[in-house]
Amino acid sequence: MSLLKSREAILALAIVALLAVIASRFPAFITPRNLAGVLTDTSPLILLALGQMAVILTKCIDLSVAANLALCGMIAALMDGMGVPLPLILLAVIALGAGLGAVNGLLVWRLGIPSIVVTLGTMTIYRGAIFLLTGGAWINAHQMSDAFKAFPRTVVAGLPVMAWIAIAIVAGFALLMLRTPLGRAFYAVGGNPHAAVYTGISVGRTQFAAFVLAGALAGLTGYLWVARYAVAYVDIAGGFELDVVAACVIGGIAIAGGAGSVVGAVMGALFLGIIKNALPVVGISPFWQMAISGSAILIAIAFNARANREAGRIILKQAEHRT
Amino acid sequence: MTDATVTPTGRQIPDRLVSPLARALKSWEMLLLIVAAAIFIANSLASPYFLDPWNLSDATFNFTEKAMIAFAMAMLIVAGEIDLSVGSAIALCSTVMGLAMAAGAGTPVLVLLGLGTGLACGAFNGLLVARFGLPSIVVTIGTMSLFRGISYIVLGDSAFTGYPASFAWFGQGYVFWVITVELVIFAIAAVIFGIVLHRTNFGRMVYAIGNNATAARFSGIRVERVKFILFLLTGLMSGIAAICLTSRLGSTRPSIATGFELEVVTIVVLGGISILGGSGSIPGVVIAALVMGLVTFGLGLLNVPGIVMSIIVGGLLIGVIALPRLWTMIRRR
Amino acid sequence: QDDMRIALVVKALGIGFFEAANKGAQEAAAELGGVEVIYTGPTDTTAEGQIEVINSLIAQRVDAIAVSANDTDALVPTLKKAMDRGITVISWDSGVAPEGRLMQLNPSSSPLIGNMIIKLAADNLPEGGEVAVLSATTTSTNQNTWIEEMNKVAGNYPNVKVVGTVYGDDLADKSYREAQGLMQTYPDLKAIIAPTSVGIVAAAQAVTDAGKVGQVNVTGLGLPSEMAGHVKSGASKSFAIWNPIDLGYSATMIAYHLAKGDAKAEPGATISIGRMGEVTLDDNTEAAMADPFVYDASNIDAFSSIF
Amino acid sequence: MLAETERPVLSLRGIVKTFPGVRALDGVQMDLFPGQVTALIGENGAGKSTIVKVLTGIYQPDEGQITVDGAETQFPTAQAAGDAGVTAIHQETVLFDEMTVAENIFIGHAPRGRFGLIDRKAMQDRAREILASIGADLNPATRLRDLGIASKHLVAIARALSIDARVVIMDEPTAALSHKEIAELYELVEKLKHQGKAILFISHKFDEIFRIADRWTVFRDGQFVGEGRMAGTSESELVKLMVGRAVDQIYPKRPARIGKPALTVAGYCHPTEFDEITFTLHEGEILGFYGLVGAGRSEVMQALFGITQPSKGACRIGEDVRVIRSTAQAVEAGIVYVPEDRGRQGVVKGLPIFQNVTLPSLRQTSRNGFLRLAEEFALAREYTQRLDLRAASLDQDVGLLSGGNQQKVVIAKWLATRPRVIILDEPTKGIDIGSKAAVHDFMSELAAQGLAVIMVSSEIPEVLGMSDRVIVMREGRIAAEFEGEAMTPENLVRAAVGIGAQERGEAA
Ligand SMILES: Nc1ncnc2c1ncn2[C@@H]1O[C@H](COP(=O)(O)OP(=O)(O)OP(=O)(O)O)[C@@H](O)[C@H]1O
Ligand SMILES: Nc1ncnc2c1ncn2[C@@H]1O[C@H](COP(=O)(O)OP(=O)(O)OP(=O)(O)O)[C@@H](O)[C@H]1O
Ligand SMILES: [Mg+2]
Ligand SMILES: [Mg+2]
Repeated sequence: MSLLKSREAILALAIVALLAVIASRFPAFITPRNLAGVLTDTSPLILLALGQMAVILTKCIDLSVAANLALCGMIAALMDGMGVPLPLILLAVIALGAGLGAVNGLLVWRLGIPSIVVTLGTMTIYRGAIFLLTGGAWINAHQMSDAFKAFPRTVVAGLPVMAWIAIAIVAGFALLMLRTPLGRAFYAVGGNPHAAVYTGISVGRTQFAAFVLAGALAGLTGYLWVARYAVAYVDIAGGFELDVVAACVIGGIAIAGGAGSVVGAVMGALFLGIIKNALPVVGISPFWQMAISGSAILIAIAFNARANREAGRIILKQAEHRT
Repeated sequence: MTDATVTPTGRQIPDRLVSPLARALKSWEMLLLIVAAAIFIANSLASPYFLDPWNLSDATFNFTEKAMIAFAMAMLIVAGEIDLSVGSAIALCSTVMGLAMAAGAGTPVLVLLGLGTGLACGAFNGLLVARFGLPSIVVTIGTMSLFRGISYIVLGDSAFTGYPASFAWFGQGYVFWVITVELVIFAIAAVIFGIVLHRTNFGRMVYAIGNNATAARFSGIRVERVKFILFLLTGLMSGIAAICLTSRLGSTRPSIATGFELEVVTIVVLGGISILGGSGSIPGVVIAALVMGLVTFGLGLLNVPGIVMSIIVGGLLIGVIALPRLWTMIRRR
Repeated sequence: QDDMRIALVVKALGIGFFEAANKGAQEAAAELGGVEVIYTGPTDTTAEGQIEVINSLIAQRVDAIAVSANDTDALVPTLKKAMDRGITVISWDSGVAPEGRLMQLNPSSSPLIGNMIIKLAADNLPEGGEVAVLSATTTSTNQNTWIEEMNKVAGNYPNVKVVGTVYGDDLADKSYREAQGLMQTYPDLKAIIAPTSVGIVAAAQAVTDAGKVGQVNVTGLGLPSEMAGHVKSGASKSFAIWNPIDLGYSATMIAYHLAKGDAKAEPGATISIGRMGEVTLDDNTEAAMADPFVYDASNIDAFSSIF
Repeated sequence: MLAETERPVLSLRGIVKTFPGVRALDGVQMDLFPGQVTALIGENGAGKSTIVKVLTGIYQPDEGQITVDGAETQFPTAQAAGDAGVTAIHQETVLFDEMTVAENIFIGHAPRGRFGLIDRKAMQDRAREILASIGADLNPATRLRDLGIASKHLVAIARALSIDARVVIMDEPTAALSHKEIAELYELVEKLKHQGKAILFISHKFDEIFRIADRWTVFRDGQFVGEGRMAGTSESELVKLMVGRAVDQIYPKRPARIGKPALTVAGYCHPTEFDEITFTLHEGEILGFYGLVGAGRSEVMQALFGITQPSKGACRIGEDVRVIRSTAQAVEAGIVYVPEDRGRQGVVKGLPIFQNVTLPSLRQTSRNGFLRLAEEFALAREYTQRLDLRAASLDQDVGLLSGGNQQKVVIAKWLATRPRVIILDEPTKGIDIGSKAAVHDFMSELAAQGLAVIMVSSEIPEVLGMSDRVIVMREGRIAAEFEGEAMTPENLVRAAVGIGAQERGEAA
């Protein structure tokens, strides 16, 4: 418990320190208005990181989330073009995303193919499907209805709907992870798959559920992304899957499964989001961006590993008192 | 020890129940070979341009550089680790070579620097993974950004061009008739890695570590050292690939070799190396590289867009792995 | 099957600009007769992807390749090989180094474009102010040239102060974020110049979302169909572009004549480009097709349905 | 007769279960009666754990019937078995390190509160009750990874009891427990009996079987051999049924010719694990290490083997002072270690038997770093045969062997390196009586040939039967050392639990 706390405390400190450094060069960055903007910008990353967290907890990885997002986003834009009302589009993308996740999940569950292989394959297939669907054509702002574009940016109580959606889902996820059998099953399956079978939890079915969840979130994010940036094409969110995994890792989700928290995943996403947002603002040459975020990832991993290091067993009485 | 009989001598246990040949015939490599042959035949039927030695020779560029790295990656994955930074390591190697070239270095220096930078990248990953015990998949996601990021810092929006003419040999030269230099490097690498993984003590240790690293350590194997060497090897192969690719493109930009890592991993997995570590073979990887080359070239001749090819490669990856499992599932019903 | 096969190789499939160019190429093919246009390209804007495509075109022994390059230099060895095997190679839009092609067709002349983009910004800033540039990738040849040319003539617009250049990599979301960054970094920013069709749309969207329509004007190079909404909303007062249909048409025409052998690519030569008239090659064997054309609220509707 | 009037709660008939290449169960039968303890006995690999897994829905039998209260049923999942009232303490601890004790007890059947959400408070309270009922002094909110192996086992027992069961299965439940906890377990079994539960008790320890069981069932090589009431059988009869022959001597200790010091350890310290470990081991000697489970014996041995480094201290191997920083250096110096956790630390599952055996000896079997398969097979054949390994072929995956046979592979692996000092950590834990005798005999033989042997064991008869000298550890320190006449069960236990510390007891 104390380890968990300290891991998240370190990350929270890092975020505060990061903000302080940025603020020292560019005070306007930490105005509430701008921070709200950063939160909104980071919402897709937060949503996907939560889904990815469920998957990683079960000892899997989903490299297809960004492609899933792009495909669902494109479908959303196409549906909008056909005049489908927005609520229906939302339902459709969530269902489609869940369906694409289910394909991953089924291949992992029923055929026992390692998730990294499955999602490496479906990643290209889902993205390719967008190309087949559209011949590669873009859908631009002027081809989208105003209602479609306006929904995520409508401001409610000072924050855009997009940020509210992220906040609501974070809360829902926390409840799911801590207080429902499914949430606990994610931890159990990743923590000790062997033991999970003995307690009547089906490893495959739980992994399947994680993929469906991640897929549904990717579908929802697909719509949000396309509506927010007002463009849909084959390559949107290209390479985003690595950012998502990085966010989870920075947030202390153990890549070997079974350990990690919702708070961690969200903070990991925020950490990356702040870096990405701040660099152009602080005026650091764009050519430095990549190296800086790479170093940030490495430092975060090193910190997590330190916080996580297995202390030797405590046998000596005198050692016990010291801890 | 003396050979005094201790316990009542046990029953005789046979060495093998299945002969190595019979095992090979039922292996993954055999399946891949059949797939490769089928694609070859399909290609020659589909396009009149396919069976042309020069065209086939050109086609090898689609996979040689990736496959070189795939051999080292295969060993790394057998040992239960992975390196996603290879594409970025290429960019960094190429950038360092470009810097040296701009400073007037000749081809031998460029080659040495390319190899050296590759080794340094590998050593950095190896240090973080083997020495500090960090998980390789996330370490190399980090170094993936870091290595390419350094190239961007150095190059910005400019490019290095004007490599010496003699440097062009690696990526554009021919050794004999249509046999390219790259193809020869690929073949030599295949043989060396095949021998190292399958015929040496080192290779055996790699398998042991991949199956159970703890037990391997408890058996007196220097697990960290082996892993470190594997990362070094992967870095070295990235360096060689960087030399070939830079020479072939005749220029260096920081975006060079973007996305290589996933294609390399795809070749390795298609080649039957278990992503969970502990099993797979180099011949499998060789055939998988050929399959990938044949598929992309064949579809290219039909002007199929690259993304459609990648759908097919993705489908092939899942299909080739899924089919045998589906088959046993159905048979068990 | 004695058709002449001309391959139109683009930076990446699916970009509206190149789809329009393909329309022009098909038009030229129909006009010439006996010409088959192979429209192809990688799916992401990488040099390696284009090399694979070109290798398969060489293998198919096409008659001519007209390429809009993702990288000035990286394509050269492959294109040289193509020329060695008797294929006519020209570049258009985004060029390759002279040794990799017979000639380069610029949509317009780079100095004209460089001048045009800053002029568009200046025209809407009577009392001057800060402007910033949102470019595509750091490696795109044409963007870099235009920005260079723009900086050369910046002295002619003393009121306008170019405060910085950022790169959106021709990715909608990155461009959007970079545009946001610009507005935060330079609170007094008056205009964003985006000489890329992806960047200009993203920047206009970012300005709209930031509630700065009327304060920050977005201009540069874009497609009328994609910009129509933003011109109407006022986020962009005007922007320029050449007609990509004409560009594809002209590139195909030139490739045809060179491959046929009834024109030669050497300095000073003139080549007929059908309904577009003719072009004259300069000392670098480059040619400019036409002046860029300015779109604003008065004419946007007429063009937004075309490309 | 009584048996006619009793009806079994659960009975099995004609159960067959095959794995690739192994027929683990071959038409076995078994009956469990309410309020009675049935002991299931058999050699390693007889199929005992497999039948447990069939009964708990983890494996599906290929053939055969399971009847509960006379009605035929099936257990497609572990959940289904639990619902039918069957619960088990499995041989391996199957728990979740990252979860709390309470969560481990209730995962899969947690009490629910509003909206179907897990009611954490109710869960903690009930966990506390159950733990108290088995005399385990554990906080339900601690994370499992912070517990020792014995406590973990208690959690596993609590978990089994949290399900309201009619059939309780215990697969070698005492293997990891100390005396005190074993005594508590016996009490628990009595209590369960009185509640009318049917208990299946699997053990290799005959003393405990005779103490608590009412009936017995014997399997041999996956087949049913016989069953009956405990009253009226003898140990030797059961052993004969089990092994198929009589085993006369379990502790064939030969007189030792103690030679020169082989290993001298001086003042080994570690920040948390052990303190001031000093002893000398001689050629030809078997040195027993006794202590309660968790006393830190394994940690000391692993430090000697280079897995961990001592913070202070030195060791001398033969005449030379050596610093051992890695297992590779230990092996080079001639110290080898047969670990306690053989599945994780002993064998490399996924590699064939012969490759497991030659793994530390590759230098001998290869030439210039290149493998020579013929040499490897020869070496593996020699040592596996000596240890009477049971396997289909030498290129069979070692993971397919039963626990006892895997242990033999690990021992063979080390003997093939021709070591000077061999450390055996619980060498016969979970090993059947026949193989146990073989391992003991072999150990004796090795010592007679001049090898220095350290044997860590928690079984007093084994320690006393095999050792020339015994060191007792308690809480990371050496509590006492006994030799000759002083080696009595009472002395060992007193030193281990810390009553009347004598000799070198108060080192701290
Ligand atoms: N999953 C499996 N795959 C293949 N073979 C197995 C598997 N599980 C058990 N076996 C084999 O089935 C047989 C019975 O094993 P089981 O674990 O039931 O023995 P056991 O009686 O519990 O032995 P021990 O006393 O060593 O615990 C052994 O030969 C074992 O190798
Ligand atoms: N809490 C724990 N977490 C992880 N592994 C443990 C834990 N407790 C014990 N182990 C491991 O399980 C095995 C058995 O531990 P055990 O309780 O027997 O302690 P030990 O130090 O081996 O004591 P001894 O050998 O004196 O019985 C050892 O390999 C030990 O490292
Ligand atoms: Mg067992
Ligand atoms: Mg122990």
